[in-house]
Amino acid sequence: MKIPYYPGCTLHERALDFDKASRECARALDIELEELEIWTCCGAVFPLTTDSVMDILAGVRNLAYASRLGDKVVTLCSFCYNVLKRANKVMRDDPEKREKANLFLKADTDAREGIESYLKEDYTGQVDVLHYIEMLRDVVGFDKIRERTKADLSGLKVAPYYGCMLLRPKKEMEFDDPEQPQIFEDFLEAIGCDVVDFPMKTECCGGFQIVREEDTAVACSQTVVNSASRRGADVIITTCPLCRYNLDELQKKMEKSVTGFRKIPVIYFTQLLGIALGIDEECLDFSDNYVDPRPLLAEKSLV
Amino acid sequence: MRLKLSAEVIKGDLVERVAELSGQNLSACYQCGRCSAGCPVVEEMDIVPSEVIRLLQLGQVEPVLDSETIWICASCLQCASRCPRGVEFSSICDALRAIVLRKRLSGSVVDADEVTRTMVSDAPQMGVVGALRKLNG
Amino acid sequence: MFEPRVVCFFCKWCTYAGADLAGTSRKQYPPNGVAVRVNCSGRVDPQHILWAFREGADGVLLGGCHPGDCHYQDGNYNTMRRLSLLKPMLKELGIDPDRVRLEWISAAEGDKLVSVMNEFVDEIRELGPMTVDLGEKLSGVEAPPEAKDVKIAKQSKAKAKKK
Amino acid sequence: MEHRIGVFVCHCGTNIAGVVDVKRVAEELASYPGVAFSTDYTYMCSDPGQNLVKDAIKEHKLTGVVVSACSPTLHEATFRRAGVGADLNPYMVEIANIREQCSWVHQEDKPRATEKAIKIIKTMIEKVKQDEALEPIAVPVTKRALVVGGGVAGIQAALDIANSGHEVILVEKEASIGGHMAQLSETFPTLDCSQCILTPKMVDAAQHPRIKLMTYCEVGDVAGYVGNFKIKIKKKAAYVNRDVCTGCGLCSEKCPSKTDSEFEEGLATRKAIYTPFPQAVPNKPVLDAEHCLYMQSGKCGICAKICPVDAVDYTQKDEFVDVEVGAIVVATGYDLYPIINIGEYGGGKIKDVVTSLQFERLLSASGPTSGVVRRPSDGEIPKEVVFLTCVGSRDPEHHKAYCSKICCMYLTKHAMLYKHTVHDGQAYLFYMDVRTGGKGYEEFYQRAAEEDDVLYVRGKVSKLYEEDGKVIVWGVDTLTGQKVEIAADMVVLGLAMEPNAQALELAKKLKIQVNEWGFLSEAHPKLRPVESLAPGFYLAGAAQGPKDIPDAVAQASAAASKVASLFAEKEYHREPIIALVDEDECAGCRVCVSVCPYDAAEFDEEKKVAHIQEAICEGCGACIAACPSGSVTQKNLTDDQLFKMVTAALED
Ligand SMILES: Cc1cc2nc3c(=O)[nH]c(=O)nc-3n(C[C@H](O)[C@H](O)[C@H](O)COP(=O)(O)OP(=O)(O)OC[C@H]3O[C@@H](n4cnc5c(N)ncnc54)[C@H](O)[C@@H]3O)c2cc1C
Ligand SMILES: Cc1cc2nc3c(=O)[nH]c(=O)nc-3n(C[C@H](O)[C@H](O)[C@H](O)COP(=O)(O)OP(=O)(O)OC[C@H]3O[C@@H](n4cnc5c(N)ncnc54)[C@H](O)[C@@H]3O)c2cc1C
Ligand code: SF4
Ligand code: SF4
Ligand code: SF4
Ligand code: SF4
Ligand code: SF4
Ligand code: SF4
Ligand code: SF4
Ligand code: SF4
Repeated sequence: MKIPYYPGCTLHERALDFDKASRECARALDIELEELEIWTCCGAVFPLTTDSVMDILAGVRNLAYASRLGDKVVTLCSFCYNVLKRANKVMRDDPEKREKANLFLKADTDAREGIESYLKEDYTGQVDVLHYIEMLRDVVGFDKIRERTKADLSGLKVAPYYGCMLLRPKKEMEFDDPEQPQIFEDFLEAIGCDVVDFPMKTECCGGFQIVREEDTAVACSQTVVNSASRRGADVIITTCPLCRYNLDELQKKMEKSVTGFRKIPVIYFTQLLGIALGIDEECLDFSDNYVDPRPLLAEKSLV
Repeated sequence: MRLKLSAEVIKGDLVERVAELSGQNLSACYQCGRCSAGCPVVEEMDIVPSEVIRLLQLGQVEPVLDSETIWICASCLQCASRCPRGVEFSSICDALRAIVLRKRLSGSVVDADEVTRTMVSDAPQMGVVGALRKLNG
Repeated sequence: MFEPRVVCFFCKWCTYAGADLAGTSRKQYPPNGVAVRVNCSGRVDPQHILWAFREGADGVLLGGCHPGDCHYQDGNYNTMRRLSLLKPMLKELGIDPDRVRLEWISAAEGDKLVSVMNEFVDEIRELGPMTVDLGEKLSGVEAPPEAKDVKIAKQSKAKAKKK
Repeated sequence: MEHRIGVFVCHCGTNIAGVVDVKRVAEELASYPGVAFSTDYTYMCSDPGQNLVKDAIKEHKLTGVVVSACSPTLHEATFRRAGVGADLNPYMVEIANIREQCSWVHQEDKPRATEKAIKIIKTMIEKVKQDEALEPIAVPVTKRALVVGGGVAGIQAALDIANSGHEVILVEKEASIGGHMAQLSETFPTLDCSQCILTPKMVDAAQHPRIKLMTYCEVGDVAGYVGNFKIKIKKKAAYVNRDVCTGCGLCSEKCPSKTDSEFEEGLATRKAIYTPFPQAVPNKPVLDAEHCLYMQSGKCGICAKICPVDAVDYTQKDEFVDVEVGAIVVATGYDLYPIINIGEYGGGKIKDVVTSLQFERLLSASGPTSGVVRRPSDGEIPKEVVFLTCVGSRDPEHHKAYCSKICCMYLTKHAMLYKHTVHDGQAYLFYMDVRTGGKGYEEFYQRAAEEDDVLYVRGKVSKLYEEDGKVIVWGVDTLTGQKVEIAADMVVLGLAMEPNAQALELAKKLKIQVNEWGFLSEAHPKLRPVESLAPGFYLAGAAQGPKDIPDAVAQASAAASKVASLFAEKEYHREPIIALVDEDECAGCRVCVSVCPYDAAEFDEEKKVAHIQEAICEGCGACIAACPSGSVTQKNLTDDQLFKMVTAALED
């Protein structure tokens, strides 16, 4: 089955491991992620001011591209997901902004030769924006994943980290309960891991504050990592490259400031899925992690 | 100093602007403080979120525009998600930043050059783009 | 100056009491309307309104309790629904639908009653006197099926004859 | 019939006469068709004025009267009485309101005010011409009441009705009466022991010769109307013949199967065959089939073997009993909003985060810890306890918009009682406003802060989580703008009060209104706070809205006095201005049945026509306006009357 796929710039440039692992897993589950022919950066953050039409254009443009391929688009990065989903909702619910955005998109097409056909009709939110984990649950089915799981992950204590953008705002993301989410728990249960419930799983990692105030991001991330660590997690999974970066890379700093700090590998959930499905470790690519998960995985005979 | 209140002070243009830009009903806030209590970066803030809203309710926009708070907010939406009255402080924050950035008032914005020089090779693009858009307009 | 003739159907719990309050507070408004007191605005049906126009009214004002406050739970919602069916029909008959107005006026809203009266009379004055002769027109009109309850006064006349 | 209408135009001093030319009005109307007599007078409502009316009725053989004066809300009753004094049916007397809606509001345009007064009077003359002599509808009343719910409110209502001399059936769904009050430790603001003040009332109710207690029962089908309800009551299978059972308790003692005790809010266990609590009334067990080994798998049967009077009967079935009553008091009480809905406070997963009712059990001398406050996780005595107000209340965005009214008070009580038992402990109470609107309540709150050192922190807690055996509280002190964190040993949630889970279903059966949150709606928020809009139903206790014991009891007594005044007369009288179906014209479409808000319009399957039940119809007119064949009409406000009134209003 083919499903249109929007990688977003981070997965395209930086989080190549995430992109690769996710594609491999999809393939193993009989899904072909069909990357949009043309796509641009979604803008990374959804604008919260009421007068911003320009700021949602990037997201809308990508949705319009996607509408040529099908009625869904799958994405992985929490930020992309948040931006696309919310922009889509604006296009569905706000007639005024919808009209303006479509005018811009049309002007846009004229300017760029060769792709003028992408907007045959107004974009009105036809496409459903899916997160990869939703695809696993609703399109593939966790039962199928359970069947396809080859590796024995029992005893591996995994802490699912949701972060902010996947769940909030609830009314718009309609993703899961922002206080007591369940989807990653169900997923982990399907591939046979021990789920570690930890109280900071929906707290912020510091997000883009890493760029401005590194200390703030370190403090936030440390709260999250510590919390998982105290609950005995072996590994944290995430679905956001920024979370991955903050939680993993910043352990470099935590290590220095906290005596007896226990490092925990932070990996993408599709990397873990890949292990479960028996995909070759090379394809999952753990080279970018600061805290290398491989010793742990080797210890559990998973690589 | 004694804060002199009057209809004029409370309903100033700038307050109206914040309400409009953020799409939030500032009067709905009943000062429960939940936004502040749950904010992950509140420790770094000079005026906590509920106090920001209180100041706006009193028509005091200037001190808020000068605050560190609006630049420290990580836009994690926790405040909005838990507010019992459906007030989104995160949006108010965006509006306040927008007012500063659009006027290019002084504010602790991110130095774009600095960022691109030192960080881009390392931090994920989305973080950099996000920071530039939220904190630099 | 043209003085519109207005019939006011007021529910006895809210609007009629609101009109009484306007009186006890000595608020002034033009004497163009005469109130007919009904238990509930939901008692009023389109034929009463059409009858008023037939008998020479230039405007009809309906007053009821605010939605949710109906003494009989939801009579005012019925009124609202019926009125939305009547308005297109009035148009067909050549009567400006603005000649009928529905207002929620509570027993405490004497002021609102006064302002509505003032406004409505002014509006009708703008519209000018009713010129459509309904007596003739109504005999040929077929009520749309969804507006089954929009029956014309002729039936009641038939009934009156029967008695 | 020849109409002989009398018109009486009141001056009301200068109130009317100062604006309306009353003489001219009286003169002009004298010649209006049907008018036999017309006059004016300074004060119609005075004794001479009323005598004028009476005399004129007799002298001129008037068939109808229009008093043109103030609003009918003021003196309609006065003049109708005057009519009766002259042997005129009261419904043949109408009021033309030429004061509130004419002279007082058109003071600047006297000539047109006079014109309008004439029109108003004409409309009423037209009305009275077609008025019929009516009698109030008399409905016989069965002088027996049903009280649904055996909490303190239901018990009080039952006792008061019974003491006024009437029979009462008190239906309670649980095995014992008592409701939530039975679970409480001590009660604010006086801190008297809840059981001590409740148990005597429970016993009184059980022993009262006029109260029939029906515990472990539910209300089934409901038919009829005020004065004449017919109700099926379901006696749930208790698997114990409770008439025979002596309450010796041997069965419970020996029963091997345990489950969580509802009464102890899950903090202790009970047996499968059990009485909910030691002071239960009646003190006889019921068997919970779901947890009984014998009922589930055929093994055991100990209780039947041990019972000295052979009361245990595993084959018992639900039974139905028919009762007839004249009035129904609904006192079904409340539940706490489920903790599972509050994810940010752990959703019930954190052991040492307890509900307020659980904390009552921990404080109770007869509770699972014998009144020593011990936390559930490890039984330790907690040294730092945090109390949270408004959990689920005042949160229109996620939960309930309303204030639960009593949680400020009971949490204050909790903090205080905790301090009384754990002297070296620290109590924190997070609040947004402390609501103490009751006699002695504010003093109680001040005592907690001042004498018991309860630390009140102004702010709503954002998150609770467990760490190293502590509950971490993320709060804020909005007075200083400080984020605060407390590593608590235990946290108590002041959860919102919500209507009993089955209340909605019951309300539907009874056809009474509830508000958007499921609380029973009163007929008028201020002036009829203990009656439902539907006649014959009365409301008491927390089922109508969050309330504490004094309010619940006061409302119960008020409801009881309403019942007693209904029962004081042999018959119940209703306004006869109701709907009537012309059976010859009715097309049997049932539109009226579907629109009637009171289910007064019913369908006669035999005659295939609609029929309006006089005793229920409120005269709203919805059916009349909706009937497509024009076959429903309203007594003394027929369509024809309305047409004629409209015509009169428009005549020049
Ligand atoms: C933690 C806590 C502490 C409190 N402390 C105090 C205090 O100190 N002082 C004070 O004044 N108040 C206190 N209250 C309030 C007090 O509990 C209530 O005011 C009081 O119990 C209300 O009584 P009620 O009879 O209306 O309702 P309930 O006590 O809820 O009784 C209702 C009864 O009706 C029964 N029932 C429900 N539905 C049906 C049905 N369909 N058919 C048959 N039976 C049914 C129920 O089983 C129950 O027995 C406290 C409340 C809480 C939650
Ligand atoms: C400013 C204000 C605003 C309010 N607004 C609201 C509101 O919006 N909604 C609301 O629900 N409530 C409101 N209330 C409360 C409301 O006024 C009272 O609840 C209500 O009036 C109480 O009625 P009552 O009959 O108990 O007492 P009262 O109204 O005080 O009546 C007592 C009567 O007894 C008479 N009397 C006293 N002593 C004797 C005696 N020895 N012999 C003979 N007669 C005597 C007095 O003359 C008086 O007529 C308000 C109160 C105030 C002060
Ligand atoms: S959470 Fe909402 S209501 Fe509470 S202080 Fe913050 S903005 Fe105001
Ligand atoms: S959006 Fe900003 S203010 Fe709100 S909780 Fe997150 S960081 Fe704090
Ligand atoms: S038969 Fe059931 S109720 Fe009786 S003793 Fe055995 S388990 Fe308990
Ligand atoms: S043993 Fe028999 S008599 Fe005794 S309490 Fe049980 S059922 Fe009743
Ligand atoms: S009574 Fe107090 S704790 Fe309860 S909802 Fe009202 S304000 Fe909150
Ligand atoms: S005394 Fe009156 S104003 Fe003061 S808290 Fe009580 S109710 Fe409010
Ligand atoms: S709506 Fe009219 S025609 Fe239809 S059943 Fe009722 S009375 Fe008969
Ligand atoms: S008048 Fe109203 S209450 Fe009476 S039968 Fe008709 S709809 Fe029902």
